[in-house]
Amino acid sequence: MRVNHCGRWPITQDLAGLRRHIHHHAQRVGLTGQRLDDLLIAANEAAINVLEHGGGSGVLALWHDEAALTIDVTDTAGRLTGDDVRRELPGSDSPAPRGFGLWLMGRLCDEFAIHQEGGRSRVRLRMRLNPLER
Amino acid sequence: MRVNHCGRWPITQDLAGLRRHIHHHAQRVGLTGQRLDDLLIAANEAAINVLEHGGGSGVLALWHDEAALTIDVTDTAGRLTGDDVRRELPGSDSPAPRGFGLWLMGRLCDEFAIHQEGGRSRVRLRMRLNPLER
Amino acid sequence: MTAVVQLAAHPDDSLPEVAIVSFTGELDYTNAEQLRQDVLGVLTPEHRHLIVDLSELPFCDSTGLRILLALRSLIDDRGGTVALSGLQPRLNRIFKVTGLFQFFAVQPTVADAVELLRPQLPA
Amino acid sequence: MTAVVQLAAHPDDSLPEVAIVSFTGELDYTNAEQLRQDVLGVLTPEHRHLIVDLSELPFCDSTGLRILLALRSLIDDRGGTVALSGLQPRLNRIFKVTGLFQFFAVQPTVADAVELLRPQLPA
Ligand SMILES: Nc1ncnc2c1ncn2[C@@H]1O[C@H](COP(=O)(O)OP(=O)(O)O)[C@@H](O)[C@H]1O
Ligand SMILES: Nc1ncnc2c1ncn2[C@@H]1O[C@H](COP(=O)(O)OP(=O)(O)O)[C@@H](O)[C@H]1O
Repeated sequence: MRVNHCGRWPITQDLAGLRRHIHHHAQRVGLTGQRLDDLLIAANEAAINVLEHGGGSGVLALWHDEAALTIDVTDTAGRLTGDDVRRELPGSDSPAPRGFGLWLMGRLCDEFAIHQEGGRSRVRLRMRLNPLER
Repeated sequence: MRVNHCGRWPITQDLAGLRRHIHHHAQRVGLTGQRLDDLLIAANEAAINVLEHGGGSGVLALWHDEAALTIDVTDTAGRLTGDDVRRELPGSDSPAPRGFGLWLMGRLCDEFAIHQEGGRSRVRLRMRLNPLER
Repeated sequence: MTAVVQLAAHPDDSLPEVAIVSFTGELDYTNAEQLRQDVLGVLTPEHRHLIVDLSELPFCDSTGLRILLALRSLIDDRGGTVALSGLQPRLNRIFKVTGLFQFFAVQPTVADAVELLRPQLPA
Repeated sequence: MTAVVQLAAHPDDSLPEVAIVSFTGELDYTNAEQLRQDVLGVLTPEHRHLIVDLSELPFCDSTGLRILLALRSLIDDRGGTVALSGLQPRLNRIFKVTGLFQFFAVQPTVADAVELLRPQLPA
């Protein structure tokens, strides 16, 4: 399957700009409505985690093939591991002010995987590109 | 928060009967539409895994409090571990005939957790009971 | 056991290359293998295409998906198409979330599925 | 940085116990702390209730939710209610999926939120 690299952007304080890029490319390959919103929310959570916990700098790459759109968010702390994809419900008793980010990535995306290597951690978020949704 | 135990049923070949129980109780506490369907699909996947891979016998328990409805599916093989909640996309290249069950549980439920203890594995599936959805 | 899924064949003499069947019941781990054998029992070597009417199938689990994928692979080897019609909301949901829509021709009704296949059929 | 979220206060002299504010922009990690301080700056000890109009807020991340929860906790200590109005689809989605709806009074418009609070206000 042909892979199409749409872009790589550094993660900076200009999160609004980053979201514009994601929105543009995701829409172009046919993601719309709630699934586009879900990807945007999840990718933003991955990006702010880089700023807050992940060493402060990193890169967001967006690519797709016919089956899926993929966003890879790589940080420079490398502390997130595969185990961090665990999915327990935050804040079902009292309103938990923390812990929504990773949970949202798992809840809103078709794939949520973390890969740790060479002092970096990479969060992978994926949405299927379902022909019927286009 | 008050916990309400709705029922415990052995997992047998009568999956249709088991689904009727789940449907009945989930609907009673306010789960409807797609979220009810999602829970039903996920709980059935957990139950068939008990029959196919999990020692052939087990129990499905359903309970709720004000915040969430919980289904616990416990098998007698005890081979599933916390790591099995990993969430990679099956069948995005060619149609994968296997590996949809665990993936669906994670994709369709608000919480998906596996707990291994004393020769048993327990799959926990949870849906929030959002007052606005009732 | 969950009740057996009833298979009905609806042959159309004007379309000898197309097997048209309907599934009635709830398709799951306990009855999927039986249904697979029943479908293989009605398929003949002439059938290059398969239309499955699912309008009376309110439930299908991952084992059921596996059966449909196996039928698709068989028909694929014959150069044909598997069309599904009448998906209820729960089936629509599981097909959509698993991405399996891309491997089947999904149509509202059997009649739509026949129209879809017609250009591929000998005149 | 993402542009600052603009805070506007809309005091209603007939409702001295209710702070009514609106947020305009995109609320995220980079501007949430500023907004929190801005809101605290307009809240006075008389304000027992808070209405936040979100109709011009197309985006809010988990940091933004945290700010709203902090405001809710402050108002909660005063025995009051935080009402949110005008949620756009993306905010509706994140509130629904996180279950936070249960901690706020969510209303279509500011006027609806005022009506909701009225029974709790001194005559
Ligand atoms: N990129 C990262 N690098 C290191 N630790 C991280 C990273 N992302 C998240 N974490 C850790 O995981 C925890 C949970 O993250 P998250 O679910 O996004 O919620 P929150 O950021 O509100 O704490 C964080 O508090 C942090 O300890
Ligand atoms: N209850 C269980 N006990 C032991 N192994 C299990 C259990 N459930 C699932 N597995 C293992 O995980 C694999 C993936 O399961 P699943 O995603 O449901 O797909 P499938 O059943 O189609 O293989 C199974 O093939 C099996 O090896």
